Amino acid sequence: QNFDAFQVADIRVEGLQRIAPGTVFTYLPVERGDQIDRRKTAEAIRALFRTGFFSDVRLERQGDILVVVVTERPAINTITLTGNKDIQTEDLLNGLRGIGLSEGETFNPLNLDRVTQELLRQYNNRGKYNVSIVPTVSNLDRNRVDISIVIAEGKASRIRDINIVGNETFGEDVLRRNWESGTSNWLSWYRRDDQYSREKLSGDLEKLTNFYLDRGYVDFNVESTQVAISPDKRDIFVTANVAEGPVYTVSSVKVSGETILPQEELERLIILKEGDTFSRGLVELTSDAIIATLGNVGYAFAQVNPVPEIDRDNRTIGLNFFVDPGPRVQVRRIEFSGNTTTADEVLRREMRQFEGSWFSQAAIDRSKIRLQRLGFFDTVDVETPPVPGQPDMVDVKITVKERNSGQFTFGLGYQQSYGLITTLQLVQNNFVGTGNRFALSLQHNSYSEQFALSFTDPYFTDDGISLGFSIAHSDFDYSDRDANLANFNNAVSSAEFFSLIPLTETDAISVSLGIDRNQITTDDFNTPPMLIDYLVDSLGDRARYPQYHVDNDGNPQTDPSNDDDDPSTTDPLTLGPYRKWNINAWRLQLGWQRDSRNDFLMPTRGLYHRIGAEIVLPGSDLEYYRINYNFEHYWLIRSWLGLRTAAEIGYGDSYGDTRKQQCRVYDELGELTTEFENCGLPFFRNYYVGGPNSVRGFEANSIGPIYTFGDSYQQALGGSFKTAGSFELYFPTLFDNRGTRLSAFFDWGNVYRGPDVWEAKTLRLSAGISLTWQSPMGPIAISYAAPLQYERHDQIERLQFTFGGSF
Amino acid sequence: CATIKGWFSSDKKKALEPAELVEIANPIRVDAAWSRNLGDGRARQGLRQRAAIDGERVFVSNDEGRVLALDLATGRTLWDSAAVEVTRSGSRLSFWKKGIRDGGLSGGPGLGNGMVVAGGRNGEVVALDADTGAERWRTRVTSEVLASPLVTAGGLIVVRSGDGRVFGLNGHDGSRKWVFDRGLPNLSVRGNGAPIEGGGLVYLGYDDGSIVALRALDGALAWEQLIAPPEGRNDLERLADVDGEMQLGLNELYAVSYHGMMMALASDSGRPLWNRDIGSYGGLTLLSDRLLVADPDGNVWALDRNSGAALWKQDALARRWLTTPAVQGDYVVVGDIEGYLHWLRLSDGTLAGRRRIERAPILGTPQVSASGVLVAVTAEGELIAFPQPQ
Amino acid sequence: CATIKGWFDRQDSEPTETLPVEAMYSEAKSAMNSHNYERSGRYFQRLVARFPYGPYSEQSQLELAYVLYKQGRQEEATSAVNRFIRTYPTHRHIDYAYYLKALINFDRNGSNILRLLRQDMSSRDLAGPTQAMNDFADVIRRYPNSRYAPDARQRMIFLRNLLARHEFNVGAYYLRREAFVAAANRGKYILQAYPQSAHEGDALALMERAYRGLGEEQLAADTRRVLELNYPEHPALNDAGWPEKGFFDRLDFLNRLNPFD
Amino acid sequence: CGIVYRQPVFQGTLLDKEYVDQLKVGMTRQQVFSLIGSPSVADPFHQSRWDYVQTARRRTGDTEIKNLTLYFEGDALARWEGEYFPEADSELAAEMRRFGNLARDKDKPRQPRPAGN
Repeated sequence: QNFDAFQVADIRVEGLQRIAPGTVFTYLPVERGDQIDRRKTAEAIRALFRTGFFSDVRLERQGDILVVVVTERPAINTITLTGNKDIQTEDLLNGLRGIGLSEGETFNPLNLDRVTQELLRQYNNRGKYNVSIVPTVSNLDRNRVDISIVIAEGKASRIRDINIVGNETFGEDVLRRNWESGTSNWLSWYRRDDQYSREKLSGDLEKLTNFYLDRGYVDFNVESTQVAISPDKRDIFVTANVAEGPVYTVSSVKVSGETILPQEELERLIILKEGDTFSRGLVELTSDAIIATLGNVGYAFAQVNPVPEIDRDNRTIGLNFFVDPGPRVQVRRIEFSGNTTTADEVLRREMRQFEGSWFSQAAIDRSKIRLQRLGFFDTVDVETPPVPGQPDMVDVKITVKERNSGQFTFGLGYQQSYGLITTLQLVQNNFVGTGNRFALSLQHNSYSEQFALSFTDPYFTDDGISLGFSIAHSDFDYSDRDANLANFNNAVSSAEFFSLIPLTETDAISVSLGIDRNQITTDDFNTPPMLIDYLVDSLGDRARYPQYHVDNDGNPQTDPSNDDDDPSTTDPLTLGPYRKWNINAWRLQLGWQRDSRNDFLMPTRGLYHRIGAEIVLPGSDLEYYRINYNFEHYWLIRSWLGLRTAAEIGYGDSYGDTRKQQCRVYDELGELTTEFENCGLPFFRNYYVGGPNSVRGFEANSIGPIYTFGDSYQQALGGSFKTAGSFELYFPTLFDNRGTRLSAFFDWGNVYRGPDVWEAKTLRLSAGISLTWQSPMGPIAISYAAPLQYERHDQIERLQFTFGGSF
Repeated sequence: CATIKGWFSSDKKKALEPAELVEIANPIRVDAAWSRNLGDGRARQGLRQRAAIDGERVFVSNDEGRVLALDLATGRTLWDSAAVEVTRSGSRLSFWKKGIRDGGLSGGPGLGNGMVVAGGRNGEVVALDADTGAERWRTRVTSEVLASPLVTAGGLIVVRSGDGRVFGLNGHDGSRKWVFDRGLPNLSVRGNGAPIEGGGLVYLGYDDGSIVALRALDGALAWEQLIAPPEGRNDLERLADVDGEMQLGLNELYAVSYHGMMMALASDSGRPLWNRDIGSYGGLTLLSDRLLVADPDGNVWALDRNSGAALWKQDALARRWLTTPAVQGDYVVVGDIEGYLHWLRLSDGTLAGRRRIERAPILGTPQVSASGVLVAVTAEGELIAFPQPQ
Repeated sequence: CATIKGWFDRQDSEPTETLPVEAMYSEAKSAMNSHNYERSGRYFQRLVARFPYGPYSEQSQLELAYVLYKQGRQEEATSAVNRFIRTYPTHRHIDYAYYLKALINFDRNGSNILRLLRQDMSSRDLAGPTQAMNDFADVIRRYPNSRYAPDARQRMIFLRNLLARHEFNVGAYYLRREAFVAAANRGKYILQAYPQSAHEGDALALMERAYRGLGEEQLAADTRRVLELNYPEHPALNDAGWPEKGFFDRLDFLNRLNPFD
Repeated sequence: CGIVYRQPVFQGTLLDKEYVDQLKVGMTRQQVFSLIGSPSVADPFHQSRWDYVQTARRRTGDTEIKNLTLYFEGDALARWEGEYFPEADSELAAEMRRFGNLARDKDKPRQPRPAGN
């Protein structure tokens, strides 16, 4: 090894098995013809060791040939892990691969020690202190090794007791309310909150400090904490010694430094006033408000430093918010990433911040909300990194994680009230990434066939005016018992153009013009008489259709009484019970809506109002209008508890000739009263309430006035005045993926013949719980509800679910 | 096929179970004189609750923060006075969280100079009159008081608080005379050693495996000796607490650390005399000629006092997490994790008798009165007294 | 209880564990040629693990990377090719390894339905193409006269045009929204970042329209002169509406939908 | 028609009169930069000219354009001409507040300020 310097004529490598000589030469810092001395040899050896391929390297001299003698490290054949229950094998293998230990890699014994430390660290983080990890290396032929790691996880040590010493003013339960570490309780098997980890505890102590600082205890301090373990290493005991100190009040509040905006404008943002008890949370909120206000007009790097002047004697604290605006910044480029399907323009058109314009934090925040409301993305992350070399420029980098924003359900769906649905349904809100909504649906269930095709371009104009059209044909045979509806058949085909015109960021008006043609077939024996009378009164009588079927003499079936078995004579036809009415209508819809909800699928905050009028234009067969008002309000009561209140009110009536028409009047139970009245809303456009998407706990469309025919078979008639709504408590953070939501709800609602007969005690009430899940195949909702206030004859249905989305 | 065997408690699990109890040839008759219930005990706080006996009176604390004086013979309550208040609270909304109990008394009370001194979990130190239970004075230290306070002959009250500090309080009014402070490792075994006094010095065992001797007068550090150096790769392996009872001989001090080291030191200078590689989380009991100790594996040892040589070793109670041994007559008594009290013959350590108090572990050391009555307390708060077995 | 263990993973009796190296290699190769990439991947993987050195294992590591790339498993393919480059820096096919690494990024999000419906990939995530650009540049820098260098140059030209088209599309959008400074800067960015790209004329036209929008007649005129000099036949010169598309052109994405015309 | 919502479009930087008045002939480009920031348009074919263009398109009416052009000889400022929007920070702040700000994301650290200013 130790030879003095010499000129290297040639280099030879010995001991190579797997590694090619060329590899050694590339990493060896010595070339032929170099002068080599002690320093160079040491450097060469170090270089070869750094490659990690060799367990031993020696340089020798034979004449003036430099001989490099190496022994290769073995390659790893297989790695087997046994005994790990808490952490999956893949996660462990990924961890090992991270530190260079995977099949096929060269095996370096040093790594093995790092492996045991790494696995130990992973287990200690989970509170498993007495885990034992034994790695064994077994040599194989051809310089290979097998590694097997035996893990004995042992029991996790659980926190048995937490004691806070020195808390005079607040009880321990108040202080430890939203701590992550807790003592074992019956939920610990799931929430693992009784597993001790140092990070969790330090996070909790910070919460404790914030709790006191937010209530004026400026001098609060956690003096020391002790963690002790029981002799059998099973239980952990945590003690935190705190000194509360006195409560401070705010003595003076002012803003100083370069405020850009007039002083009093910023001072209006200060939440704390003189005399209030000090609260660091409010100070932070004030700083954030000032920073945001300056950030909205170009000062992206504004900093606000609340300088406290503490007067310990009379326990007051003066606050001077020192503003340092930094440079006025402009945005150079806006770049999107993660949009493998969605086109760049679909994202860029939602941006309220433009390139080449001064930076505005409000515009960027608004853009983030608008991107979230598209419903195409699971997450939208916004970064504003400074541009290197340009101190007054930033880029805006937005990373999105796309979700399948549509449904492609082909095959069977099942909705309780509609029975088995065979469906071909393609709904794509982000059709081929162009941001346009395309929906095609062919649906067949026990009492209806539906075909619908609709297409909408939300940005027909650059300013966001959307334009769309839809054509649909459906054939409802209400005679089927499941539908609980009045027994008649209605074939509707319609075509419609619609558009949404934005007025402000949140308000918009909607306009749509369409034509629909209803073909109603009634059955004189089964259809409730009031429906037939309505049609006759408002549209005039219709003849009954002859009934065709062949009798034994080959002629069309005649009345059995006058069938004379003689094929040459034509016998008079019997008339079936069916009569048909065709009603054409030009429909105009006008609506105003305000939508400030912060997410498309699972909003947690925001308001939604929509008031719309649907008018069938004069000149149509029946002239009527319907006015609907929808209301939804989301807000977060706690970080883990959200409330959704919703209400819907609808009223419809006829006008013009149809209204002048006089129709017979029936009372609640379907008895004919003798008087006449103007014919209100046509029955086939009545409102219905009840079912999985309206008042849960009742069968679909079954609430409201009914007509009972014969013994039990009852038909819901719907009504022209609808009031319904719901209060829903939901838990946004219970499940980690955003698409799932568990909620407890209280639904109410009913439909009436008119507002004059509305009574609170006839409202149907129900309460229950529901689980919604955004599956890749579309939304699935399961709910269980118990009716609280209902009539004897109501049809109760406690368990309800919808699959494949309602169209 | 380890999985299938794993379903029926594989042998690895059996290794941790307490050893089965073997029949005793002709067991001595042991029956209780009386027993009392003290509320739901200290199991949740992992504290070694024990009684304090002075002559014919037994002093204990219950889970409502009250100190009781009982008559040794009959168990009748002589007086019962409130020492610290306990707030039991659990907000109705979070029904899944058990009510959180804040405050309450911790280890056994200290006795001396006609006073009973109790330590609380919120750092309270309360002195009551031993005869009437009337409160003399009350003060507060910086952290929970786990070990029983020491009442020295000279009237000084020495209190060890949980954050590693030792307070010297004036016996008359509880005012603070001196404070000694020393750091702690970031993980230690639950509980602290009670301070003991001798020759003007106060001796304390610390959680980093060392013994500290302070001058009773001013709390100055007289000497300090490391019994078991904490070594190992992580906090768990470095546990070396000296939490158990230490014993003071003529001029030697005996102590044992959790980390498997027992040592005799010269009480004036701290010079080590002899040491043995036997550890314990409990403490030692000193007799005229021998020392008794129970190690974490459940073996009971009797060692020669001067050399540390083993006289006898009883391993029938393996893995039963035994308490510090107590001596009643010529028997050695230990409590275990399943609530049994075991009587072993002092001479050769053979099993003599056993009685089960209740299905809850016995953590605190059983106390024996001058008149030979043994008083033990279980972790669920059951107090029971056994007169001398014949 | 060995039998029970046997049921779950027939590890030992599997041919991949017992065949000699030559048979393993030929088996893997034939599977690859018949496009059964999953099976060939499995054989290559076990061959590399069982016979870590010798000529077969070097070749197999490279083929393994190719097979993973063909299966669309981008991350594993990239890590396999990186491991090959690190272990055999002087292998005679090392240029192919660098070329394969670039190919993997080139097709990163190519195989989905968008390609079938011929949507404009320049307006989707550009992380793959940008990385592929650097990798191909690496191939040309390291092995200028390698067999794969010409194809690498072609693909770089395609990528440069793709990235330039992205810039132009964004510039045109901002022009339509009358955000003239943004449009001008996007044009300038094309000239600086992608010289001689196919969209250089468009960039100049974009800047000219933007300056005109800003009322900067002098800048607009100078830019127009440069455009006329270099790209006399550029549509913007005579069609005032450029780059605006007519109403029906805006629906052109519809006719691009039918993959058959 | 006027009621349809037109998104406000702003371009260019906001200039403060106080700093623009401090422009002096002969200033280097770096001095001009540290006074009024970088120009919104620096045309590659006119190296000697910096244009501080500003446009603003509100809900109604068409786009207002103002441009302050600075001419350099080599690295020294020769002359400047044109006008710029007067300071209107308060109105802009009020307008922007209507967009509404999101609460600061607690665990994301606040933007570090780049060196150089």
